[in-house]
Amino acid sequence: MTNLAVDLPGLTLKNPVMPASGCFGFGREYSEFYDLNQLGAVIMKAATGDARDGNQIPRVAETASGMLNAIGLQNPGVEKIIANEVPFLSGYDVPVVANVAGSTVGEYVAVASTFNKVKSVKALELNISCPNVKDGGIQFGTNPDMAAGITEKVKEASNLPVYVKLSPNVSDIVAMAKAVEQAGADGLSMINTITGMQINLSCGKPLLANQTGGLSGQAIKPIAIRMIYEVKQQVNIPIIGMGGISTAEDVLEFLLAGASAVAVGTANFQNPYVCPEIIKDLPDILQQYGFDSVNDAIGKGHVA
Amino acid sequence: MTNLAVDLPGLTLKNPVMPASGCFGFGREYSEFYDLNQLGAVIMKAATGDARDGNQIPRVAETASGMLNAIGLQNPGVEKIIANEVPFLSGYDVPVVANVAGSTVGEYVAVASTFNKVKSVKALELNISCPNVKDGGIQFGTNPDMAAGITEKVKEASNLPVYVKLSPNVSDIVAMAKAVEQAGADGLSMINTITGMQINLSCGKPLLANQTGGLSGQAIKPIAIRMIYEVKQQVNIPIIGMGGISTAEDVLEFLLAGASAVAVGTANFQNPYVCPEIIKDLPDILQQYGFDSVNDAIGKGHVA
Amino acid sequence: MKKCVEMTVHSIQQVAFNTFEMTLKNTYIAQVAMPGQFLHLMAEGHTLRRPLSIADIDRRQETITILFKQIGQGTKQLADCREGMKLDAIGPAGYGFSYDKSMKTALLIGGGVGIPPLYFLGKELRRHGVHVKAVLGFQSEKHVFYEEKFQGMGETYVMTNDGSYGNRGFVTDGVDLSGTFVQYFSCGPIPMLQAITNKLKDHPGSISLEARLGCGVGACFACAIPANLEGGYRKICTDGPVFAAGEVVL
Amino acid sequence: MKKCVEMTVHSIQQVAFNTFEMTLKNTYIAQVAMPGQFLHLMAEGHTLRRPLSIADIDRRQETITILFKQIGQGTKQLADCREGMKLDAIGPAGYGFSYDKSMKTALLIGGGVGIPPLYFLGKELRRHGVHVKAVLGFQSEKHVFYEEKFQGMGETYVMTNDGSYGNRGFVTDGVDLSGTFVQYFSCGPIPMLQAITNKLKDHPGSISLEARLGCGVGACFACAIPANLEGGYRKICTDGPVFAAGEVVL
Ligand SMILES: Cc1cc2nc3c(=O)[nH]c(=O)nc-3n(C[C@H](O)[C@H](O)[C@H](O)COP(=O)(O)OP(=O)(O)OC[C@H]3O[C@@H](n4cnc5c(N)ncnc54)[C@H](O)[C@@H]3O)c2cc1C
Ligand SMILES: Cc1cc2nc3c(=O)[nH]c(=O)nc-3n(C[C@H](O)[C@H](O)[C@H](O)COP(=O)(O)OP(=O)(O)OC[C@H]3O[C@@H](n4cnc5c(N)ncnc54)[C@H](O)[C@@H]3O)c2cc1C
Ligand SMILES: Cc1cc2nc3c(=O)[nH]c(=O)nc-3n(C[C@H](O)[C@H](O)[C@H](O)COP(=O)(O)O)c2cc1C
Ligand SMILES: Cc1cc2nc3c(=O)[nH]c(=O)nc-3n(C[C@H](O)[C@H](O)[C@H](O)COP(=O)(O)O)c2cc1C
Ligand code: FES
Ligand code: FES
Repeated sequence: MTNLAVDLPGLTLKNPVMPASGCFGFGREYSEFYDLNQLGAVIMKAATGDARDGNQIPRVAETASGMLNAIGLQNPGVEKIIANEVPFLSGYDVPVVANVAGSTVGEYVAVASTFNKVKSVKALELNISCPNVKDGGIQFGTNPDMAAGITEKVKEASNLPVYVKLSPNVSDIVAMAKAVEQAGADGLSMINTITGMQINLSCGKPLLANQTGGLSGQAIKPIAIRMIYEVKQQVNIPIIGMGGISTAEDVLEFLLAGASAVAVGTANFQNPYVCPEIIKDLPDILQQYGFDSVNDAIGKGHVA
Repeated sequence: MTNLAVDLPGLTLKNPVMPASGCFGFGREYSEFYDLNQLGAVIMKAATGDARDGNQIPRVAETASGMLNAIGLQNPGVEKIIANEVPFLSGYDVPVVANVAGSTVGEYVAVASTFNKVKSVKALELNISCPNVKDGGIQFGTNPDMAAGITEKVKEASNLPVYVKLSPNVSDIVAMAKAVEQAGADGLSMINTITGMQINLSCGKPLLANQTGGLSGQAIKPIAIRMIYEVKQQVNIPIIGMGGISTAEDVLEFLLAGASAVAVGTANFQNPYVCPEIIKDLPDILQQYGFDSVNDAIGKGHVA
Repeated sequence: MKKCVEMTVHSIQQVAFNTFEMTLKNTYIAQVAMPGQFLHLMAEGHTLRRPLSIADIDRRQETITILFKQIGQGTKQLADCREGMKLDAIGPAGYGFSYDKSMKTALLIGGGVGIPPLYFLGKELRRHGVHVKAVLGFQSEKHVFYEEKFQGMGETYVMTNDGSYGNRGFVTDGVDLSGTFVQYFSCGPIPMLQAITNKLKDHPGSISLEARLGCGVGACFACAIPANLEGGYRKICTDGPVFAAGEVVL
Repeated sequence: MKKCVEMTVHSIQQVAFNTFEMTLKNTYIAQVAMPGQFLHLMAEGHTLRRPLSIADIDRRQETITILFKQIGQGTKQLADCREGMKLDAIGPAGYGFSYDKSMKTALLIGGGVGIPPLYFLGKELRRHGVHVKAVLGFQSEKHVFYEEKFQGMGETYVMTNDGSYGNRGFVTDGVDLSGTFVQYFSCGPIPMLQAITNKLKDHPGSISLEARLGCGVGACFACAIPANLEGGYRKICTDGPVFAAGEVVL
C-alpha cells in the first residue's frame, strides 16, 4: 500500500493534503459537501486580534488560469474564532492549523499566544505575506529582518510549532526563508498570493475596490515550484507547498520540488470536492511515477 | 478617425503595438506572414558583445495560460546583428529598438555604443532583467543601485534614448523604476518574465535544461498591470508595457494602467498574425470604451 | 450534504438581444430549489463559477430554467452550449425569498437580468393565491423578454429607458403606475435597488443582490457586505442573495 | 508568404494504443507539403502549438494525414476532435527530406511516432522508382500501426521491445536484417537516432528530430541545437526537423 502519511513539527498527517487558509473558511461550508475527516489537516482563515471588516466589494476578479482576491483579512477576531469556530473543527480527527495575522508585532504575538490554550490547534501559520491590508502583512513579508524579528517574538510567545508563510513578492525568497529559519521557524508555508491588478474596461478603473489583489490559482504554479525548489536547497525546515494545485499530479510536482505537504486554495472554488479527490488519486499517481510513499517523493526533483 | 499615433523619446510610432524582444527574432520570420510596415515598431532579440550559444534544450515548457523559456540570450553578437539583421529591418518604415544585454557593465556599454552608428535603430531597450543567464541580466535588475549604475554608464556611451527593461522579480518595483529614472533613463519597458520552474513528472526532474525559466503569457498579465500602475504613479518617464497581451482589449488595459505603448511577446507563438490583428481592432475598441485616441487613454485607469 | 451536481442541457434559445433562456435537467435541483436561489455554474476553463438565478422549475419534467445575458467569456461559453451537453453546478445555492403566503398583493420589480428570479417567485406566489403585479425594466425594445409570461400572472408594466417599448422611464416610474400592494420583491443592479428601497421605504420589501462571488458557498468572504442595523456583515452567496430591504448597506 | 491556415477535420480513428490517425482537409497544404514537413497545430486554450509530422497527403482529395500519440492535454484535445471541426495550423512547416531520386534502395528506420513522416517519404520515393525497405520499432504489439501500409511499399521489419509482435529487439537489430541500401532515413527519439547514426556512420543518412518548440517558425530560438562541423547552430523548426546524419550534435 502506498503510504500517504507525513510527520511534520506538530502535525501528524494521514495524508499531505490540506485546504489553504482563506479558501475554506473554518470548515463548516465544505463539511456540507464531504466528511472532513478525509483531510490531512485544515488551515483556518486568518485570525487577527479584533474582528476585521475587510475591504469593500468587489473583492475578487477572474484572470487567465487564476483569480485576484482582496478580502482584506475579514474575520471575527481570534477570541470568537476560538469560541465559535474551533469547536466545530475539533469534532473531526484532523489537526487544525491557525493562520495568524496582524498589523503590529504586538498583535501577532497576542493572537499567537491566544492559541496556546487551544488543544485541537496543532500549529500556527504565520501570515506575514497578506498583500491586501494596509498595515502589517506584506511589509513583514518582504524584509528579512522584520520577518526574522516577528518570527522570534511569536516563537517566544507560542508553545506551538510555527510555519512562516512566505510572500512571493520578493527579490530573494531564499534570503527570507533563511532569515526566518534562523529566527526559529519550525517550517515554511509557501507561497502566498502575488500582487496583481485588473482594470475593468467598462468603468475604466481597477475592478477591485482595493485596486490591487493577490493572484492565486494555476497561473502561479510555476512560480511556486521555482521558489520551493530554490528554498529547499538552502534550508532544513519542512515546507508546506501551495500555489495552483488542483490535481494529484500537481501535488507530486510540489513534493518533488521539496514540499513535505501541500495546501489547496483556489481549486476549492472550482470543485468543492477537490481535496478528497486529490487524496483519492494520490496513491495511484505516486505509484505511476515510481514512488511507494509521500516521504519517498519529497525533494526528489533535485538534480544532484 | 481614431488616432493611434504616439510619440515617445526616439520613437515616432504610427500605432502603439510592437513585437516584444526575443519573440520575433529579427523580423524575417514573421515578415513571411505579413507586411511588417503595419507595426508600430520592432524590438529585436537581445544583442550581446560576442555571439552566445544559449542554454541546452529543452528551452521551453507550457504552463497554465503561459509558458516558461530559458533561451539564454542566444544571439550572433552585436556586430553580426548590425551587419546581417538590421539591414533587413531597415527596409521597412518602422522604427527599430535594439535590446541590449551583457554579463558586465563593460559589455552593456560596448554593445550600446555599437548601435550609435546605426541609423534605423531609434532606441535601446536595456535588458537588465533576463532571468536565464548565469552572469549579468537579472542581478542588475533586482538591485536599484546596480540598475542605476548601469543605466548611467549606458546613457553616457549612447546617443540613443534608453528604455530600461525592468524585472518583475523584485520586492519593490517602484524603487527600481525611480532609481533608473534618476540615472537618466528615457523610458521604461516592463515587465520581463517572472522566474518559474516546471518539473517533468516522467523523469522527475526540472523540464528545462536550465532548470528555471521565465514565465510569460496571459498568466502574468495581472502582475504586469499592477506593476505598471504602481510605477506610473511615481515616475514621469513613459512606459512600454508588456506581459500577456493578446487582444486589443488587453492593449487598452495596459494604456489605462499607464503604458504609452505596448509589446506583444508570447501571443505571436499562438497566432503569428496577432500584432496586425490587434492593430486592426484597436480603433474600434478605443471607441467602444469612449476614447478618440491612444493618447487619450494613457494613464486614465488611475483613481483620482 | 450540499451538492455539486451534473446537469444536462435540455434546450437553449435566444429570447432577446444577447439574452438566452436555457433549460437544464436535474432531478435533485428540480425537487428542492426555491425562488431566489441560484446555480453556481462551472464554465470549462474558467477559475470562477458563474452565478445564475433559477428562473423557473418544472418539477414534473425535472427541468430548471435559467435566463442570462451574454457579457463576458463565461456566459458566451454557456450561450454556445447545445442540447445534451453537461454542465457542472453547485446548487441550489443561496437563501431565497421568504413571504407571507396569505398576503393579498405582491409587487415584483425587476431590472434586466434581475428579472429571472422574480418569474419563479411570481409563479409560487400565484400558486398560493397571492395576487401578483410586475414592473419590468429594460434598456430598450430589443432587450425585452418574458413580458407575456408575466402578463399571464398579473398586470405587468414594461418600462424602457429610451421609451422604445412599453412606457418610457425607470422601474421607479413603473411603481407609480402599479397601484397598491402589501410587499414588494425586487432584483436588479445596485443603483436600481437603492432607488427602489428609498422610494418604497414605508413598505416591507425583499431585494436580491448581485456581486462577484468567489466560492459561492460561504467560505471565502468574497461577497461579504455590511449589515445595516446590528452591525456585522452578510454573505451574499449564503445569507442572501435575498435580503429584507434595509438589512444590508447598499 | 508563410501561412497559418484553417483545416477541417475529415476523419479521425484510433489505429493503435493511444495512437490516432487524423485526416484534415486543406487545399494549400495538400498542394505544397513535402515529406518531413510538419503542421504546427493550435489546440484551443493552450499557449504553445503542437508540432505533428505530415504522414500522408492525398493531392486529389486535398487531405493531409497525421498520426499522433496521445500524451498530454494538447494531443488529448486533438484526439477528441470530430469530423467537421476546424483546426488552425501553421504549415507546411520546416524543411523536409532531400534525396537523390535515382537512388536504388532506401532504408526507412522509424521508432514509434517517428514513423509517420517516413510513410509520406516512402510513398514519394516509390513514385520516383526508388526501392524502399523499412524497419519499424514499437514498444509492444498493441502499439503497432501502419505495418501493412509499409509492407505495401517494400520489405518491412517490425521490431518490438518485448518481442510481443514481429522481431524482438530495437530498430538497430532490425537494420541487421534488412540487407543493403544506399541511403537511410530515420525518425524517432534522440537515443534511437544516436544509436542509428553510430551504427550506420559509413552510410549517408537523414534524420528527423523532435524537440519542444516555441514559435515553430524560427523566431524564438527555443529549438536551436549545436551544429557538428563548422560550429554554429541549427533551428529544428526551420533548418530541420530533417538534418543530414552528422550535421548536428545529438
Ligand atoms: C446571485 C446572483 C444571481 C445572478 N443571476 C443572474 C441571472 O439570472 N441572469 C444573468 O444574466 N445574470 C445573473 N447574475 C449575474 C451573472 O452572474 C454575471 O452576469 C455573470 O457571472 C457574468 O459572467 P461572464 O462570464 O459573462 O463575465 P466575465 O466578465 O467574463 O466574468 C468575470 C468574472 O466576474 C464575474 N461577474 C461579472 N459580472 C458579474 C455580475 N454582474 N455579477 C456577478 N458576477 C459577475 C463572473 O462571475 C466571473 O467570476 C447573477 C449574479 C448573482 C451574484
Ligand atoms: C517536428 C516534430 C514532428 C513531430 N511529429 C509527431 C508525429 O507525427 N506524431 C506524434 O505523435 N508526435 C510527433 N511529435 C511529438 C509531438 O509534438 C508531441 O508528442 C506533442 O507535442 C505532445 O503534446 P501534448 O499536448 O500531448 O503533451 P504535453 O506534455 O501536454 O505538451 C506540453 C508541451 O510540450 C511539448 N511536447 C511534449 N512532448 C513533446 C515531444 N515529444 N516533442 C515535442 N514537443 C513536445 C508540447 O508540444 C507542448 O508544447 C513531433 C515533434 C516535432 C518537434
Ligand atoms: C480568497 C482567498 C483568501 C485567502 N485568504 C488567506 C488568508 O486569510 N491567509 C493566508 O495566509 N492566505 C490566504 N490566501 C492565500 C492562500 O492560502 C494560498 O496561499 C494562495 O491562494 C495560493 O494557493 P492557491 O493557488 O491554491 O489558491 C487566500 C487566498 C484566496 C484565494
Ligand atoms: C521565448 C522568449 C524569449 C525572450 N527573449 C527576450 C530577450 O532576448 N530580451 C528581453 O528583454 N526579453 C525577452 N523575452 C521577454 C519578452 O520580451 C517579454 O518581456 C515577456 O515575454 C512578457 O511578454 P509576453 O507575456 O507578451 O510574452 C523573451 C520572452 C520569450 C517568451
Ligand atoms: S462567495 Fe465565497 S463567501 Fe460568498
Ligand atoms: S521553435 Fe522558435 S525558433 Fe524554433
